[in-house]
Amino acid sequence: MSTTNERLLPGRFGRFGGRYVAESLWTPLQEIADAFDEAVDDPKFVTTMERWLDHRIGRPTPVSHLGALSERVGGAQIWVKREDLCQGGSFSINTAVLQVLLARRLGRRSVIGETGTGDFGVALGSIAAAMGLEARIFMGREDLENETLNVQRMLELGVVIETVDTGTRGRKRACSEALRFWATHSNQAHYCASSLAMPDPFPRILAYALGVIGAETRVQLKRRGCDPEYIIAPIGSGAFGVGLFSEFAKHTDIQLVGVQGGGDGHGARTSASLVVGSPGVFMGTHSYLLQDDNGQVLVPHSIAGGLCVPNVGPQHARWAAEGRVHYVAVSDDDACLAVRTLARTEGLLVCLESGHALSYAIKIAATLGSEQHVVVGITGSGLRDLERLDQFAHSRQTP
Amino acid sequence: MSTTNERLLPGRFGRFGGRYVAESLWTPLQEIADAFDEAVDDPKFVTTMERWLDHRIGRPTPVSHLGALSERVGGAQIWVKREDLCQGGSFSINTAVLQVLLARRLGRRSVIGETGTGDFGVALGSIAAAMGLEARIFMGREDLENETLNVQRMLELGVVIETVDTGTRGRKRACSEALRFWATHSNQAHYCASSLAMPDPFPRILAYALGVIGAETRVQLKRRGCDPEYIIAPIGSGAFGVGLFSEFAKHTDIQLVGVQGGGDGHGARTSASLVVGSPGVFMGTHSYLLQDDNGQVLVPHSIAGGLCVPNVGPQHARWAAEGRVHYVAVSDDDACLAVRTLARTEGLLVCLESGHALSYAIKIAATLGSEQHVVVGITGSGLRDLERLDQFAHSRQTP
Amino acid sequence: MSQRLEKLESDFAADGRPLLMGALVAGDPHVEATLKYMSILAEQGVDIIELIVPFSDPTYHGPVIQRACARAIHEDVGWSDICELAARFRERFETPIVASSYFNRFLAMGLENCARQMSAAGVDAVMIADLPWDESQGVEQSFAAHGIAIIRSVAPTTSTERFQSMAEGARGFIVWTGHSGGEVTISTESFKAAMAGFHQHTQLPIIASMKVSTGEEAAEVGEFADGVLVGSALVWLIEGRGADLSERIRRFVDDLRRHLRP
Amino acid sequence: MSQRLEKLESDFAADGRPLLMGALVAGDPHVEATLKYMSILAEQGVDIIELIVPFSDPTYHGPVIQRACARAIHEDVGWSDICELAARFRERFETPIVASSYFNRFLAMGLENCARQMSAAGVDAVMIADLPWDESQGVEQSFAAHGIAIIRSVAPTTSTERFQSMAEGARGFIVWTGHSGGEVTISTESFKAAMAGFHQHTQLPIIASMKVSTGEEAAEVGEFADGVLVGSALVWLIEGRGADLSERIRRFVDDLRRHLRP
Ligand SMILES: Cc1ncc(COP(=O)(O)O)c(C=O)c1O
Ligand SMILES: Cc1ncc(COP(=O)(O)O)c(C=O)c1O
Repeated sequence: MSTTNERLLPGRFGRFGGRYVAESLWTPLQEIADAFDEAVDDPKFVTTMERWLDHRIGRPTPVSHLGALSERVGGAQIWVKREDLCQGGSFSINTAVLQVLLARRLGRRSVIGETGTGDFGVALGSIAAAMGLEARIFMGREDLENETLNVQRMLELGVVIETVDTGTRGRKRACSEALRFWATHSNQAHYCASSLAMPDPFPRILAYALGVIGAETRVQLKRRGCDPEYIIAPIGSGAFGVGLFSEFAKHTDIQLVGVQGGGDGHGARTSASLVVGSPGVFMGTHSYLLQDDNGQVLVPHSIAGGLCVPNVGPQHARWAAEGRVHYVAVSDDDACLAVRTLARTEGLLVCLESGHALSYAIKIAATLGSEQHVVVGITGSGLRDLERLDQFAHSRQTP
Repeated sequence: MSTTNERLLPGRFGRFGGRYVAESLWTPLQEIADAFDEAVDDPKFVTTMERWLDHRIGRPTPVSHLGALSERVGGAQIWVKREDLCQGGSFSINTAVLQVLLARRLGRRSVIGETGTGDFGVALGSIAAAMGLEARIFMGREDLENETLNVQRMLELGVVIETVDTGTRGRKRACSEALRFWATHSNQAHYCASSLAMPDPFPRILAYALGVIGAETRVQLKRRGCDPEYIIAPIGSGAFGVGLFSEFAKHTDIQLVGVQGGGDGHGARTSASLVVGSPGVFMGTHSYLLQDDNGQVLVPHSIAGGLCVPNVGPQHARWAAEGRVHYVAVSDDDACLAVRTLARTEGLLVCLESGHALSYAIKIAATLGSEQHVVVGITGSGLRDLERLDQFAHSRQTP
Repeated sequence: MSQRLEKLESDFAADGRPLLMGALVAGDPHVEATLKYMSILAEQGVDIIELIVPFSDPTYHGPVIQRACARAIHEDVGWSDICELAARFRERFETPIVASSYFNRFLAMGLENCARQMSAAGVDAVMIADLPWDESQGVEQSFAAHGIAIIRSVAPTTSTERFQSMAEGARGFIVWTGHSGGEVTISTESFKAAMAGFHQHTQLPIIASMKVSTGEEAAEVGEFADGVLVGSALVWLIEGRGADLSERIRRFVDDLRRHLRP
Repeated sequence: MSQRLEKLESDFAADGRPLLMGALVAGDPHVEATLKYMSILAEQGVDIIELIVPFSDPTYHGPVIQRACARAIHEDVGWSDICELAARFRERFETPIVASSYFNRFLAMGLENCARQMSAAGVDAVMIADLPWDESQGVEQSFAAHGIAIIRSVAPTTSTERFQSMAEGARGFIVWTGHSGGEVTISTESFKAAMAGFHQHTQLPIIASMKVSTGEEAAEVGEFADGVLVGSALVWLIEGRGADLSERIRRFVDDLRRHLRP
């Protein structure tokens, strides 16, 4: 990549990011970028957004100290930031609020999005309904069949679901289809991103929308006298991770850890783009990517739908390159075990995505002292993972 | 009932309430009553409870203004108090926190409870797990088969489920069985009530645990400049209703409305004990009851499992007798329609229990002006009702 | 208090002979049958007959009596049937009758009305499964006015202090409930100890409900208690039916009675 | 810029004859076949051949080309195959070749490396579906150093102002993409107006990709645009196969060509 681009173009994070899209999308994206820049400079817009967050979706979410788990692990104190308590049970509604408000500001009648786990589909569907916009959600057929609960919810919310045929889980194809649709409908419809691994301005927009997670966490931890050693987040496309990490990035005494889907744990069937991938351009952004030597994108694997993406948002690529955040992979089995351990020890049922981060946190906590603190970001509730967990249970033993 | 009793005995609400139990339960109940009285006088206990509420289950829950629905209805402003945002998706976890803390205070190793919809089972299971106690939940076979989602959650939380054979939905038999079990295990196990229609001290305990809902609501409405005309709650056993209403009971300019399950809408198959029932003693308390002329208790009917109870807590009996609260019945169909209308208009998926209150609120709001305010208590999320709603959808049209 | 109950009290005070109390569910399988079984009990020397008035939700009874109640409810047994049953029994027998049920059934009839009609029908006492003595003062007055006693219950969870206050106003006899429909959880040792403690505070016989189902068990319980209440075992015989049922009930009660003789 | 592309530019400047551009997916169904189809296109007077280098996720292409890419990927077509294909084509034909793909495929080879090898193989230009001109300056330099042009695209969403800046440094020709893989949503009126606007800012031919699949459609588009790009329709013929495929391609292209003659 040339050094000129890095300095002159928008949406850069070090040498990563950018807006690698077909010409047809450039102008619509620029419109969103301009609307976003204006909106966040408009105190009325920001106040409206905050009202939706506080009065509708339930912000602030708490930070919980997991006393029983910490004791069981016998090391550091483990804390969790609870995005599972947002309306709809996942952090993604935070991004839906900002983006649907932008759609309204732009005078659009509908919003378009893509969903893998269905969480973002539910989130976008509910906010769109509340603001009187139609929601059209693209979802892969396999995901559609796997996520019956969220699909039922979307239908009940009046979402128009567009089924995308694809042989695997994950949102790669659904995302392409949503973009293709948008390219020809950009003057009536507003594209809302759920993935951070998207062209500018989406990485900026999602980081802004989710920054509240880290901001709240920092204040809450401080008030509770918790001075964290580690802050750990699950990383699919990394939107949640950016939301949690940004606030702490400048505090270099805190070790930030991003946990990706390690799939079968042997490195071949994985989603860990920052661990086994390499830089490339995909889905409109220059970032880390699972690819072969020919630049073909590989199919990601993870039991957690939200982690099942081949690439990652550009902010993480920069943090990885700078060494600011440590990225690791955790296997499907370890993630399931962690979710189950948490359920039995703390009565909390979290999603498998969060189980990845938790599994790593448990391992790290065991090596630390009881005066030290490890904070884990919980992205969502585990309701939609009950079947998967049950299947896991039948093949392994209980903690 | 003699006037002596009314004045001397504990747990009276006017002429209602009491502790009508077998001798074997009197002393265990007195132990709980004493422990409760001591506990709520102990600032350390209360602080611990508040910490669990705030830092674990997500209190305070927001009050949301439903702008789009209000506009659609074309009358008063409609507001909702959002207990669906509590951990586990229902208000009942508030009662689980207090009761499991009491169990711990009493040195018990396990908690026993009964659940109809599964919500309380999930709530009790999660708090018990977090506090290191075993949870044993009694549930009717029919409910067990109807509430697959919550049953899966309980199993994942390590709850011991005791299946109770009964021909109908609702918690009447499960409650008997739980009490029978407790009667012979009261020194190891602590009984936790989910129903308000129980012997003293449970009506007091639940009212205390849930009073936070009304207290928050009053402050939140005041801050938002909302001076409510109506406050409306769904009433099964009425625990939630007591939690919401108590704070407002002395403000006689506010009309309080309790909405019961009207079943098929023709008065025969119903759960509306305060509308078509009469005073009697059942499940340890003197209150309103669905019964025949011989004093046999009738089987309640409602599409909403949480409303499917034949009797109601004694506080409501008093309010009904005094005329302080207006009790009405809403049919299954109207409740479903209200849930669906809310989903499509506001993107909120609430439980069918809340749909009952909402249906009435919509009717009332339409008769009021846009400067007036109607507040509805939402008891829980609609996730577990998706199937039922879908069946309803197939037999009726969409709003 | 009825003369029949007074006699029971004074006979016991005089000879301390262990008492046999038998329970039947009224209307299981139908009212005529119940009358016949009551007669057999009386003929075999049962000292007290408990007539369980079926309630829709017999929370504190075990599965056998729950099923019997369900069968009897199906027969739609009302208060008039019960009173008629008692009255017809009284035509031939003096054995005290205790009508037992859940509070709501008495309330539904009206306490005053209930007491009057029962008294007229020859019922001597009532037991109300879900009316602990603390809640019963007012109710007792209503019944006492018509000469009907309310039998008090004690349980493994009852402390001696509590027993003391409770025993003060007790009439006729006291029932010890060792199970409340669940399993008997109390050990012989603590049962013995509890009985000894209670006996310091009352002259009335304490009849133990301990899921007795054989003569041997009756003898065992009779060693510490002043009498034995046999309920589920009798009702279970009736549930089983068969051609020679009357004869089997007769033999069963006879066996119990003989094991109880001191 | 290659001499072949220079000649195309100057010929167009001289006579304004509408151009015909045909697209094929390299390796669909295999490399030999692609070479044969390229030859047919060249023989039938196609002015520019677009060689689509298969990518795993052809986001901006329609279903027909997506399927063709999937087939070709299955054949594991690498850069060396593409270069060999171009080189062998060059043994017989002078028709300009545009290698088209998604940016990641070029990056994977290394831009410098890629430009050198393509140039050696006789490729004249590249089109990169997901590299808008704003992001392409650096890349253009790398390719220009080896005489390879980067073809710029315009779309219905491109404003005249934006077109003006974009057209400034454009080389060879410009491609108008009316659909981006979806349906063509622009009306004839606005297409005409856009073309007229754009023509004020460039001398280069603007070749329109408008899902043309018949001679009539080609003629229609050719009225306002300076050329027609036929992609899906050609690839679809190949997907259908059949014994006389070469002949059918020949007839189809001939028909397009004849409709386009002024
Ligand atoms: C519950 C949950 N957790 C985690 C993720 C991954 O989030 P991100 O892509 O922001 O890293 C998702 C994405 O859908 C999700 O739904
Ligand atoms: C979601 C929900 N709403 C309402 C109710 C009824 O609550 P209450 O019995 O407190 O009136 C229940 C009871 O289980 C419930 O689960």
